[in-house]
Amino acid sequence: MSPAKNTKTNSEEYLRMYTQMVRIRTFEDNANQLYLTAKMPGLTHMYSGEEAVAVGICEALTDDDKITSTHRGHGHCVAKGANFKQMFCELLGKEEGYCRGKGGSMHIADQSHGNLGANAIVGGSMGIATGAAFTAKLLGKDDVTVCFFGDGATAQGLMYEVMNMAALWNLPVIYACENNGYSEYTRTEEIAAGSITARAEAFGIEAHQVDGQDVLAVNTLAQKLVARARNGEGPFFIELMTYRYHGHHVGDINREYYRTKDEEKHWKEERDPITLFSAWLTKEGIATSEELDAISAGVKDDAKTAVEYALAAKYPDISEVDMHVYAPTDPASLTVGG
Amino acid sequence: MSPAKNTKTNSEEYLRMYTQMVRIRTFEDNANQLYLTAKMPGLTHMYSGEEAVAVGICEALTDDDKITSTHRGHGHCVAKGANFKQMFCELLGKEEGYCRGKGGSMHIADQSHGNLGANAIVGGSMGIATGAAFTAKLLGKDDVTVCFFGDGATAQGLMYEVMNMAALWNLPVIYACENNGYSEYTRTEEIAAGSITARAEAFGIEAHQVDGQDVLAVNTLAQKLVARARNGEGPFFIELMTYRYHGHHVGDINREYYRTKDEEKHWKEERDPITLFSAWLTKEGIATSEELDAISAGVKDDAKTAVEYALAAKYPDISEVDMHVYAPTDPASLTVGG
Amino acid sequence: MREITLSQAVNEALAEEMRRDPTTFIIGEDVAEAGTPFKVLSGLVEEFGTARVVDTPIAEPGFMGIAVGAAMTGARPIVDLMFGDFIFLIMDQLCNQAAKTHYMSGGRLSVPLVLRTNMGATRRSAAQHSQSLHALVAHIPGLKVAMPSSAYEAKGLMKTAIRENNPVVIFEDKLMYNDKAPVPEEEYLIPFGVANVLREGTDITLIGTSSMVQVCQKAAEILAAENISAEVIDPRTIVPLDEEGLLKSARKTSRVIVVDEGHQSYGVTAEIASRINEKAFYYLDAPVLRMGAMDVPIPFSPALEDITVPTPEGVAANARKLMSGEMIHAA
Amino acid sequence: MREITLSQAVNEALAEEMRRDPTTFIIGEDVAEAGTPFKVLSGLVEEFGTARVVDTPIAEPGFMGIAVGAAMTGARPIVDLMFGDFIFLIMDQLCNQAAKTHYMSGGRLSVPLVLRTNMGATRRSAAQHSQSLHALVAHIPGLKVAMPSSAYEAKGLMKTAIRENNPVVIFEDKLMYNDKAPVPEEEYLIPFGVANVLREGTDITLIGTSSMVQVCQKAAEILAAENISAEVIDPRTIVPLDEEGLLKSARKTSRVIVVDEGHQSYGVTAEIASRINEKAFYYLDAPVLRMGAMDVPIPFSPALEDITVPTPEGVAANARKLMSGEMIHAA
Ligand SMILES: Cc1ncc(C[n+]2csc(CCOP(=O)(O)OP(=O)(O)O)c2C)c(N)n1
Ligand SMILES: Cc1ncc(C[n+]2csc(CCOP(=O)(O)OP(=O)(O)O)c2C)c(N)n1
Ligand SMILES: [Mg+2]
Ligand SMILES: [Mg+2]
Repeated sequence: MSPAKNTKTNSEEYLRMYTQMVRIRTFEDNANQLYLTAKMPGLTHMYSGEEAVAVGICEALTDDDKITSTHRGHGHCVAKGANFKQMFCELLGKEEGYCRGKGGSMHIADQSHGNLGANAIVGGSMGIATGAAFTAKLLGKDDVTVCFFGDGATAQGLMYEVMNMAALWNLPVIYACENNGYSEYTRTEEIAAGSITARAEAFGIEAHQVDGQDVLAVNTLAQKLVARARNGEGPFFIELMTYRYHGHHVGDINREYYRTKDEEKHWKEERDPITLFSAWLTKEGIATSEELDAISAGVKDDAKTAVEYALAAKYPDISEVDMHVYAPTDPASLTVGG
Repeated sequence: MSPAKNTKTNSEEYLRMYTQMVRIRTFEDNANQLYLTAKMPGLTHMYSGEEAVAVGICEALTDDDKITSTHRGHGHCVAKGANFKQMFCELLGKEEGYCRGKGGSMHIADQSHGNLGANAIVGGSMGIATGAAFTAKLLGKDDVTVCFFGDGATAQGLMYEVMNMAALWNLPVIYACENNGYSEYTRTEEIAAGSITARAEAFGIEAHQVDGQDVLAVNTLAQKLVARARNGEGPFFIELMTYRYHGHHVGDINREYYRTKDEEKHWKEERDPITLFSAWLTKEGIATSEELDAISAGVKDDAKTAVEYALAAKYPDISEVDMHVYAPTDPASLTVGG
Repeated sequence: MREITLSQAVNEALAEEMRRDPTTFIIGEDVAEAGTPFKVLSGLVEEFGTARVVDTPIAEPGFMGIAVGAAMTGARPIVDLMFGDFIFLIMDQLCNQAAKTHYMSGGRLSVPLVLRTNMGATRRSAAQHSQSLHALVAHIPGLKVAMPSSAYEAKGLMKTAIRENNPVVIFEDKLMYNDKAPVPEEEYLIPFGVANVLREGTDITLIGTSSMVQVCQKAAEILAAENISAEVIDPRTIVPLDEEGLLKSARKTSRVIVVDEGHQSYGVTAEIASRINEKAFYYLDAPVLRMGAMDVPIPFSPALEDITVPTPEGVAANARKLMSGEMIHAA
Repeated sequence: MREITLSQAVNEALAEEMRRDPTTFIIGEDVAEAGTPFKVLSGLVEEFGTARVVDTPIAEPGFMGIAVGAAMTGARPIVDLMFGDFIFLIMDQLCNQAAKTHYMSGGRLSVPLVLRTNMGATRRSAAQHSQSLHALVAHIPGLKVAMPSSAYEAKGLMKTAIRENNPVVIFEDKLMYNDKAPVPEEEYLIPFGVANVLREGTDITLIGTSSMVQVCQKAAEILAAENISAEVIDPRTIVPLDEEGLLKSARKTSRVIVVDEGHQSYGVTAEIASRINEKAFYYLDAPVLRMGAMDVPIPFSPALEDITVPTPEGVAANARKLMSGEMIHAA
């Protein structure tokens, strides 16, 4: 691992990144537990193993910067600043959730931090992210949008349509492809011909490949590209090589028919982004392992409290069912001169 | 111009190519005239100027090989072997048309020669062409499919979706991009970022750029790629640099706001595929200019007869209006053991 | 009052609203210098520049998606979809994304967006350029759907659409672009969900959408000559639908024909007819009749195309049947 | 008779037809080794190999387009669309291409293709994985639409669909995959356009599609206990629709409720209700009632989701209203 900046002066940032990664892992462990104990409705897709991607990138963003997320979206949501209580409430369909329980895991959004939402249509948010960048350019704002998506989503034609326009119009958008080696139960090689980065380059978009388990490498690259995109040099494309520890979704338990236990073991033991980063932090003397443990313990407590809160929280009233189908329009604005 | 084969032994092929190019030009001149004299219903898109593309490629195909065509489809239809009478009948909405008058210019198809049809959705036939190639592979047939489309169609995401699958599955399909510099009233540079051939290459597809006004260059390349595709080495991509003489459609008369008269003049006078080829044919001694003139005259007569025939032909009976919504299914096949 | 074409009316509405709100922009194919193939947008790029009148590549799903994202982040896109038939290409962005975002986010995100597109057959444009697909979007909660029936309507409905905080789809009839109607110089807006009674009558109600309003008007004239008094109503927006307005007329006349240019089966006439049947049943002297386009892809041949859509004569003939009680024997 | 699940029934139908016709193949995401997330296709790749059970990238428009082209050139594709909600992505290939090719070519080309997909809410899958979108495709001429209501139906309709020379869309209810029903070992096919009377009755007709057939059956049981005799009918295919079969029952009972899981407005219930109103008007004692899903995007929260779809109790309550003449006052 090579640091982005002077290790001494940036220790706060590093510890924040560490904390955020631990928060994601802890959130997921709790979500998985809720599923296994049948307390969570529906299904969900775990982000564990990919923490360095979301954190490395989102730590390079401000609250005004936007992201779009995916079906595997908890990591992005946490990394972009969401709190556990509202997140767990959403996962459980409770009124205090980020979307008042109407969205659930696959549609969780957090507008206050610029998270435009998870999306249950693979590739479905590529236009949205590009459009957010379009707004910035149109209105002369300097925010940057990051579009997260998986290797599987690169098969969707929409990506090429919007990359073409982003390139033609120099939009401040960064396409972040989380290549975790699989889409559902299929290896990436079987569904992606040629080279993913070359596809972006063919549209004249500068593309990078980076180790998605190395939070510093991800963050260093992200810092640079975000600054350049803010400066009108976008769009950019990043392929982040990573791995998901769990099945495609929480119910995908017997998965040896598509990937070996050895492979999973290798990634967990040799390539875990949190373990790698904690080793670096202690080696560099930024924190002791006791200090890191204390961070983890604090996060665990937070999560426990949030889960308990969410389990006890109330469901939306049934009168909410037909609320929010349409947004209100101020009647005054619909009048002459209004 | 450089010949594909020994000029002497192939003179028949050359003259056939020449004739086919003249047939397309003549067909278009007549179609335009029908429009201008208000004898043709609706609109139509002229292929004049691009003849070497359709002919150079289709002359490398057999009747079993398939093509898919575009809104600018008369050229492909003639080049793939269609006759004038059925074509003009179709353009005029007559019962004897290739589609019984139901399709018209934008949907003309000629199944007997493997033309799966023009398409009024830009890019809409890319899946169809790839699917035709899929059938060949599935059923162990050795036919090849050529997918014609314009530079504008490269903006459609569908293209990238099917190129990916064609590459993964080695399908015998050739994507033929007719880059005539414009999509409707917009220059290609304004709507295509990066490089068109690089986009195909990024999917691992071998891509070529060729002068679309040089029928021999097109045909030589097509012969090679068709043979290789037949041999399981596909897919391939060709970008053919060409030009349309008329407006986007027959009604697009005042077009100086998007392209200059000088530019049109340059292409017509210096780069006309028929003029270039006739010069080569006479220079090589394959035909005298009188012989070529005789060919043109014959084609003109054909066209005149066909137009007259079509004008006099009858419309489909109104009882046809709800015929062909559904194809019949043999009732016997819908029974047990059927 | 001055008369302008539907095309000019739309152009004026866009120009006025773009002047009013700097976050609005137009996006689509050949919308700038070319002003679209129908020339509806001529002059707008000159006034608002290419940053706000944005030519795109031929990538409908892509620019629709961009519009959704722009709408979610503070802009007000007006998407130009060259032919209504291309709506099939953007259904995911329109129906899975734009329509649902406000609801899925519990009201925290919204998508103020207008999709301008067209409909209408008999232009010899064949099956992929002649469809009237408004029933499809009307079925999707979260979308509003407007169907202007004249230049006046087109301007007023467009202005409301642009100010709406929701995704609105406007279907203009492409055969009406050159039709003129009186349009005031002064600003006006037409509210959504308020049907317009174009002609009062007592014997039968003719409900028409878009250009079928003119068809109904002509049918009413034919019928008037036969002493049948037809009321003609234009719902203006099919979502929201002015159910009360339609019911009121149905209860008054007790006979109704619904005319729409979409395919008849599983189309707009079914919804309107069944709401009236359900809620005005005991007032009806005869079943509500429906007239949509034939359930066939639109044929190219003029000989066939013309018989696929409702005509004034056809509406009048059905009205006579309803008046004469002929349906009793049919049913 | 042996009982098997709907999932097994579909699997058997596919296996039998793939044995019968070597030009058939399955194409879609994770259809091979994974046998789809719903495991409906388990075992097929082992028998037919990866050349005929084809895993695709996540590119619905792309593989749908490939299927159309394959169908036009002598193969019989069975397209697997993982969730019915994704139909929005393939509408162009399905509705502009597959549905129209036979007609546009004057009968010279045809597209024998099956699109297998699903529908149904209350699985806590939220707005983009819970829709029942069959009304949209039913509106497009050239497509046939089947809606199996049990394992028996699923097998018989699937076999017919595969032998059809037209594009057929089959919507399976994803909540019914594990529901068992008696299914004969012997081969059988269920013809399209022939409604199935599941229960005879004299007081009221309950027309249900897909899983709403069970809802109607349960409602009929509730009503039977109250001495209301309900007839339950399953149209099986909504295109073609067995209009005569439905009218016959409506004329007999003179009261009808139509129940469907698509959104109510501009949905399937509207078409069926208005055909009955139109053609059995003088036999009806009360307006045809419609019950669809609420006109809202499907919410995730279990507290909300469950109330969006029709239930047996709701159907029974409406039936009581119709029987008691309560509608007279409402209308
Ligand atoms: C349009 C669409 N097609 C298919 C699916 C079903 N699906 C959900 S996740 C997924 C795999 C996505 O793979 P990838 O993009 O690599 O993301 P990952 O799950 O690996 O993070 C699929 C096929 C979907 N939700 N949307
Ligand atoms: C999906 C779709 N979008 C837009 C159009 C309108 N349109 C017809 S032809 C055309 C331009 C096509 O350009 P190109 O592919 O370069 O073909 P060319 O006309 O130059 O031969 C457009 C935009 C269409 N028919 N289909
Ligand atoms: Mg992946
Ligand atoms: Mg072009």
